[in-house]
Amino acid sequence: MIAFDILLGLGMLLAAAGVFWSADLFRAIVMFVVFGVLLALAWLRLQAPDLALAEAAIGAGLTGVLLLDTLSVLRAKKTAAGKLPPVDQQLLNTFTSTRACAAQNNHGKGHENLRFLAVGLLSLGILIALQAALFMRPEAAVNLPSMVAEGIPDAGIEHPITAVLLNFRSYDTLLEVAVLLVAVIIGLSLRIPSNSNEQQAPSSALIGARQAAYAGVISEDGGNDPILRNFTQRLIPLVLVTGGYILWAGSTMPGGAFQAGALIAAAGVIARLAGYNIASRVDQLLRFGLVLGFLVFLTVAASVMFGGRPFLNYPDGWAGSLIFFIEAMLTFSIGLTLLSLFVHSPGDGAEPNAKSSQRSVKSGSTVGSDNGVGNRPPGNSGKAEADHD
Amino acid sequence: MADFLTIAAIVLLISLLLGLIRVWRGPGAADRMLAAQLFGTTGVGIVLLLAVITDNGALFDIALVLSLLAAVAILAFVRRLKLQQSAADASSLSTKNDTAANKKEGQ
Amino acid sequence: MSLLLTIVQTILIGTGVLFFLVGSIGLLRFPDTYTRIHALTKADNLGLGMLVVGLLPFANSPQQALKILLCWVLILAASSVSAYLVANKLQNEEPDA
Amino acid sequence: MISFSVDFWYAGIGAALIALSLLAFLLSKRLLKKLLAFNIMGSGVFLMMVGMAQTQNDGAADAVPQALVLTGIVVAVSATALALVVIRRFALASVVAALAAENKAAENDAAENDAAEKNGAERTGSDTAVSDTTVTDTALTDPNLNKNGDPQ
Repeated sequence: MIAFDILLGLGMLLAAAGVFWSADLFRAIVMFVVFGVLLALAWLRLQAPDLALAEAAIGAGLTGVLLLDTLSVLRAKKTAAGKLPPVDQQLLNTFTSTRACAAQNNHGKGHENLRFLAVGLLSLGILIALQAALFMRPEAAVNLPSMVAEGIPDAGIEHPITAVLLNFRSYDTLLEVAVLLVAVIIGLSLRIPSNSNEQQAPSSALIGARQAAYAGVISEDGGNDPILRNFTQRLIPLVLVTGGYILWAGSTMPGGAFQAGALIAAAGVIARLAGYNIASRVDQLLRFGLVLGFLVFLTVAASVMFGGRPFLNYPDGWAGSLIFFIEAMLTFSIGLTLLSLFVHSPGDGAEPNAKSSQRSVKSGSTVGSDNGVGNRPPGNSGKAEADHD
Repeated sequence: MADFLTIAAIVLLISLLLGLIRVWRGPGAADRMLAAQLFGTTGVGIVLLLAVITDNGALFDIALVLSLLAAVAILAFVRRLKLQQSAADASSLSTKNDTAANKKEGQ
Repeated sequence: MSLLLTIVQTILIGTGVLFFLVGSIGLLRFPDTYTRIHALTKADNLGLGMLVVGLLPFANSPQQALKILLCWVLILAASSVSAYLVANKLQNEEPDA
Repeated sequence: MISFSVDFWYAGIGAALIALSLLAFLLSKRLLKKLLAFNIMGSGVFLMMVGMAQTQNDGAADAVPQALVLTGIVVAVSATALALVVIRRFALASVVAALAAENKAAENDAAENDAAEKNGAERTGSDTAVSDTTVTDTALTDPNLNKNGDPQ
């Protein structure tokens, strides 16, 4: 197995180097996805199946899609704005193309070399320091695994990692959910308002790009391609069911709210990519769903104080069911959070006010099977047609 | 048997690292995506082998998740091509639409 | 009996791994994308398929066996769909090819 | 001197990843690349955390760092998604502003073309037909931003 570890470690370094040395951003992103798969394997070798599960769902699946999607939107914009003045061309190139770097490097070659040297020395120093820290590590002050093992009988949950996350260190998890909430609020506030299509685009080239994005997503992919449609129709329920299973399994074996949430988000992303309009008709449901996990967690954490217990200290005998309840709500919220950060990305072109929920995924897929074109939100379709004319 | 399975896992890892070369070389985006697809499949194979070697049933779940999401990247990639193609079409059409857009702006 | 099973398993897993290796080499050596798709699908279908069949007797319970089989079915579907999608896009891009 | 330990090996790989991605993060000029480097740096930190903790416990799986890293992975992915949202918004804003400047320039004399490119922000800001959103967007694409905001 040593050979396996050595190969895997070197492979990870190679993949990371591939990400950094790629002039082509697409190649860098594919390398990054590959790195995610290798990292999941490394977690397995480190006896951390939970992390492997999370990395498989998030690193290899979700992040790769997010990056590819962003790249496609950026490049589509660049194509649409092909006749820009040079200054702005260069700005756009900053995001996508390789030539901009070369152009920027040209003025100040010596300066650039100096920078490279300084940064290289810094990295080398950090590498040496980290490796030295590894070799001269101090003895562990406390034996955490045995402490966890002692606490497990009272934790109300068998799986040590879930017990740590939602019982022993539930403070961290509560704050993490708050961080997610903040992230999604910022993300939502950065999206383009749906009614600003015309005002925002002073030239038709941008409208063209948005229109192209709209057509590419909604009508062509999901509507016209029967194989893609059939495949995703069968895949999405499976992903959702697996998400539920992973959530349920989290109490006794690897799994839990985060991995399950990532899977639910992935189901939404698949639906979205296949061209189903997963817009929910209820805007409030999304808002509610986003805060649901945090609210439930906070309510449970605070309400135990009425019984005279400290914050987040579950009553005896209730811990198991409370933890599962919190986890279920968290799954829903985390899934929605990740999904809405994906769906609401500005410049996505297609229905900027798309809302999503599990229910609407299902309704979207049934509508989508009838005809892919006809499932636009009523408020938005008129506008899109106006753009077409 | 465990030794044999370990060797099998190592060979799979080697074949996976060979795929890395194809990701690097390309030349087309499609070739890179295909190599990434191979990574997903081989990853599932390795996880299955590791599950049997370490006798840990939970690892089957990980293989399941990996195989569920194997096609997601390809879906994103196909959509990517669509976007770029239609954007190219749109920009070639844009001169035609200029008057309409200007009219809209004036309102 | 168990010896026979072990031999059969060894052959199946060995062949499966071989198919993976061949698929990788094919991905490297074949000249264009279409032929590379061909190499890839062999690894997905036969490689993983034989590996899965070889590993099935190790499953501790019917559920586990079902999970292993499901992995294969999912990969099979994903690989065929993605092979189709990629080839389709290529075809659309360059109608002459 | 030291027998091979899985945890120690991967912790070392994590350290190498941190150094490598720091190099890439500081040197690369493109935002997406920086984001990738940042992600890989995070993965290196996670690997070091878990690997080092488990080396101290003689290779026994340690649930506490694993749970904390699980939290870290989820925060990292949401941060990545948020960063992508910001990058997209920035790119869209730059296109909108560039097109606005270009439209304006086309209407004006050829002599003013140069000024339109340089001072696109103020020019479109005074245009009544353009919404408030565009004004703020345009401010982002001041050519100076390209020099100041990008390579850092």
